[in-house]
Amino acid sequence: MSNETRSTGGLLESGLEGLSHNFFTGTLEELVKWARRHSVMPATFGLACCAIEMMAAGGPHYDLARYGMETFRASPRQADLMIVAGRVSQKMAPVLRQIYDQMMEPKWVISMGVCASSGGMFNNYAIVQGVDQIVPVDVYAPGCPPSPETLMHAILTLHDKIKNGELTRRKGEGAGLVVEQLGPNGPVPVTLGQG
Amino acid sequence: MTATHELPTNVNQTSEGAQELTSAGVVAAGERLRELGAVLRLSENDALLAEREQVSDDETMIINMGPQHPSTHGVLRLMLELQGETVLRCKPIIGYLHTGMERTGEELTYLQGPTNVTRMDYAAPLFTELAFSLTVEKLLDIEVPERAIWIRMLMTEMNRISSHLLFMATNGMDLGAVSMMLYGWREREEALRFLQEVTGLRMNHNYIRPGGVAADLPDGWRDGVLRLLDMLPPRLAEYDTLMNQQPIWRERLQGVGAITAEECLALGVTGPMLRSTGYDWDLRRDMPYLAFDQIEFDVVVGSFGDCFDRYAIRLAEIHESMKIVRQCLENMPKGDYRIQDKKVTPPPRARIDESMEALIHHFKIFTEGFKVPEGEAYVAIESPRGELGCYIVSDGSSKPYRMHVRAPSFVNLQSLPHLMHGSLVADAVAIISSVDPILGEVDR
Amino acid sequence: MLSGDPLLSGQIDLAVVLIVLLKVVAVFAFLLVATMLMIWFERKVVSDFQNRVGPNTAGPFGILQTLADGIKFFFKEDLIPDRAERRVFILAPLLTVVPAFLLFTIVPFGGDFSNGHDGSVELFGHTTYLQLADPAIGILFALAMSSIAVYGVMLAGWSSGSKYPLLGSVRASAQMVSYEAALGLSVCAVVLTAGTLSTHGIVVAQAGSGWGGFIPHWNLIAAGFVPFVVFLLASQAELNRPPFDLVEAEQELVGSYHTEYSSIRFALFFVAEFMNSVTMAAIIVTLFLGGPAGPALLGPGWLWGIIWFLLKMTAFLFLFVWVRSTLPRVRYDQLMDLGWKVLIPLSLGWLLLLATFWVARDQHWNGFVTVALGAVVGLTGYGLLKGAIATSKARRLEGVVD
Amino acid sequence: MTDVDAQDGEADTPTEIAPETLFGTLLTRSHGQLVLHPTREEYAGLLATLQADGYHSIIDLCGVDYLTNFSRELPPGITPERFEVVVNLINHREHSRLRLRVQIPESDPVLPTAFGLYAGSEAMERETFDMFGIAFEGHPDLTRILMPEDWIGHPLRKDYDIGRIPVQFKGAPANR
Repeated sequence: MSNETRSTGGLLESGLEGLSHNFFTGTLEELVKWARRHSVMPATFGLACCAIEMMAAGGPHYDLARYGMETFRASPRQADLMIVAGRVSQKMAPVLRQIYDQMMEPKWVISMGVCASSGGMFNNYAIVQGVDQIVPVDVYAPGCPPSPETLMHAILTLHDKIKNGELTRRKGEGAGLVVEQLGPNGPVPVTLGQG
Repeated sequence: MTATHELPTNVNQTSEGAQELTSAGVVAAGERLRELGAVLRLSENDALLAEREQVSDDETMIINMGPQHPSTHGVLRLMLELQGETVLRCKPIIGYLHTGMERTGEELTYLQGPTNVTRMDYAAPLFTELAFSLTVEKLLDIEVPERAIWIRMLMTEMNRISSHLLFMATNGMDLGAVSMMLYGWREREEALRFLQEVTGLRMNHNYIRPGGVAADLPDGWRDGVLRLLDMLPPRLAEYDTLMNQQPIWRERLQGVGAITAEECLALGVTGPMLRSTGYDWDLRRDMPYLAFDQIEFDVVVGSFGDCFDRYAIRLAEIHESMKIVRQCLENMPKGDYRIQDKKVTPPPRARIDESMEALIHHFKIFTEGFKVPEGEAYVAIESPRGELGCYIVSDGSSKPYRMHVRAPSFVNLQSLPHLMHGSLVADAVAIISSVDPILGEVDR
Repeated sequence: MLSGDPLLSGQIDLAVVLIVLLKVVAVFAFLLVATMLMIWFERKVVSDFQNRVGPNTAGPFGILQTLADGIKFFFKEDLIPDRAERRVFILAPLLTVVPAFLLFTIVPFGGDFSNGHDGSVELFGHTTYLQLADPAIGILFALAMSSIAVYGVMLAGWSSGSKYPLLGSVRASAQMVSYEAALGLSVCAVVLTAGTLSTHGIVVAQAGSGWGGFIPHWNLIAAGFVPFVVFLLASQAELNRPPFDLVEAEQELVGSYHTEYSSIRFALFFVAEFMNSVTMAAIIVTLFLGGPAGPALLGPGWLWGIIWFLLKMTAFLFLFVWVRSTLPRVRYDQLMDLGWKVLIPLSLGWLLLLATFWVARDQHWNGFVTVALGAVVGLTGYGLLKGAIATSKARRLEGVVD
Repeated sequence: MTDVDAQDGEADTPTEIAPETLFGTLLTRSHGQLVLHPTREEYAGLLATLQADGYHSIIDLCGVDYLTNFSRELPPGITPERFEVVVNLINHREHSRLRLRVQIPESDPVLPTAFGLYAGSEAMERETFDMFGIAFEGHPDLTRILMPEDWIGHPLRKDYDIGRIPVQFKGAPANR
């Protein structure tokens, strides 16, 4: 473990820094990352065309189960990964955010398809121009819709991210995105990932 | 939706406001009658019955299903009023996938149009492209070449097969037969392979365009079709063994969510749902488009209008589509795959290298698009879900003045309150599944 | 031979304590590993049924998949919803997982039962059975524990303060209570045949071969096929396994009773569910297939006991997975109908029939008359039941029309 | 169709060719499709007549906003208004379709509902209300259907901005 070179955020900084050099904690960190990598349970969050391809990726030809991902959790409380598969409408956006908030840390988001990533070809009143305005996105999968192979590549990229990232990445720092949410007294800026 | 979402205290957070299903005691008698009768007129006798059925609020519970729920096929949201496990009332709430496609369609040229509409019914994208193209061709008053017609038929029927296979998969999943889901995906993948060979894309093909199709069938396409035609019958027989011959499956579907032909007509319900009631109506045969009048096939009808009939009809329609595909294979004429009308069709690639005019022409068609004479037209086709219509108003420019798609799922969804009245929660899932709504098409 | 279990011998020395501790640790470890492997096995076999590969990246053949899931859940954020009834919410998963462990204590998982042996083994100079405890009420204890597990599910749903879990817990209580009866009645048939409540006694009663020497003396045959089938079906319902997994029915109730549970608390439910599958398979084997009884071939007899036990158990676990991957879920009312109108009358009738035959044999009644009378009574009962169901159905329909 | 060509309306203007009518309503043909042009007052009555005549099913109901196209072709006697409601009906027995185009003035965008006769028009009318702000008198539940409940404006109106956001390339390196 070469933990000296990187800053360990959150948990390890709160009085446990010295331990990060320790063989035991270093190995434990590796173990936890290994476990998280191999047990990413996605939330069933299908929206549009991409959802079909997402489900197809779970089918016999592609089989997400190989990564231990066939366990799509219907309850966001038990899910680790939200695959935003499809276009997010203005009406759906608050619901999406709510489901993201209901997920437990650590959680990741894959923005699947161009509509989720940037609004795609639907640059109009109805579609949120990029889901990263609502939730912090870890991996963007391009395509309209991305083929299952693309989704699998995105998932492998996410695995890499989990492997090389911080153990307690989001504590306090968040994605640093500021969005305006409509409160009862007009727009309220909210920094995502805090609190 | 799970967790915190369904409690009335949180209603305002989702900004649903008046779309909320209010408890039975508050609802005015008239509205209650409408809901109970699923927007059908009730007889005096029925009205009295409904009056007597009034239950106190203490016994019922309003529960929210969706928009994020494993079996609402995407983002359909249902408010259910339950008494125990029995559904008393149901209100579908849609719009969670509203994409503004009809508005976007007004901003795109006629040539770009199919790219837009293909994303509506993402299980059967070629059908929306076909409806759009046929409408534009009607406005232009042009006839596409024979070969284009037959290619369109071949491709849409292949798409119908893949769409129905998708239904088999999701229907199985909703009833807890997880293996069926995986088998459905397996076969669908084979159908998609052919579509990909021809169009280059697995979904959202943008293949059928005004004036013909985007490209000719590739070499060896016959092998692709034959492979699928050989592969499917034994697999469908497997479905038959796995599902139809199994008591639990029949028990779960037979007699559930029954609807009559009169109710279907009143609600505007079309497609397999209408046919499941025994009403013999299929646009391919009764108001033929393309070359369906030259083709032999049977219109499959049910007799009880229940979930099982809707399932069985779709299974049988796969066989019928295979019949049609086989005939397309035999009768495929030679010739152009798109109309050789300078106004509508870009010049072939080879000519662009040789001629400056061709290059300019090509450029003009793809930037400005072609102009369509003023007028309006409505063309309907039979999609896997019912009558899929496209209504276009042209003001003489190169973009539609108004483009409206009559989506079968949108209309079919209206039958949900009626189908669900008095059923159980588990039936509710089976009923949603058997209506086979594609939310992209519902919300557009 | 009461001293079979060291604890009952009266003289407790260090060796006795050590033996008991050893057995506790062994059973605990076995159960954990078996559950872990069961989850992996299920995912792999279901994948095979569905033409997929299944988990294969975590460890060789994905065998560490469950471990990864467990560790991940352990290190995940935990949450108790605001609306939840805090104490009950925390208690509920424990209430499910502890009985799941306790259930296995009465299962004899090894020992030499061949050639008239009674399955005892010598350890440190003491005679003991390869089973953690052998209380005289053995099988009653199992029924009691599986009933307690219902409370875990019920309370979990109720305490979550949300509607889907509530629906799930209502389903759970109704379903489990009704199938408990069928389960108990079919166990009664076994107890009647074996003449004892002790699980060890039940295994001993089934040991050896009867009927000409090559057909085993299993309760599957001795108590008749009917209790076995009833028990198998009822145990599936009791376990919430497909096609009777209405309690969690993901497509209908999202996650049902564990919808609001996250991290390790959810993992406990998950583990308990599969542990119960393993245990239930073990109990079926004990009750109907002679447990560890089987011919000893080469080597020590007690080892063969374990091998036979594992083989029989795996066969049942495979059956469970097979059923899961083939059948769709039944509906709530169909499940209740099956429980109350088919399984309970059937097992009750069979129990009475069986009892009659035992009495008849002891009293040397005329066999033909007994059979004829039994058939008449059985058919009458069947007819009455049919009539009652038809009448109630007619009444219900009338009520609707009224 | 039995009486497509029947001249129900009396020839009021002998100098001109009498406009073709059907069920007492002006009839035109668009690319071979039959289009009726009832006024708002005629609309409800015409629907009843049509339903009695075998047009049992409503296929489609949608709105059109002709804000920038008042010069469109309409039969004489029909004044073009800003909105049109287009209704498609089908007669299964005779395998025929009919289209109704009703002119709706901008000042008073109201039309009687078809719900009483065609229950299937419920969602379609709600959609038209949502997208164009055309109210349907007597509709049981005239609320927004596709847009969020608190949305302002009717998106398919021509004077409603499409809401396009200029594409930004956030964070793209620009060190040239």
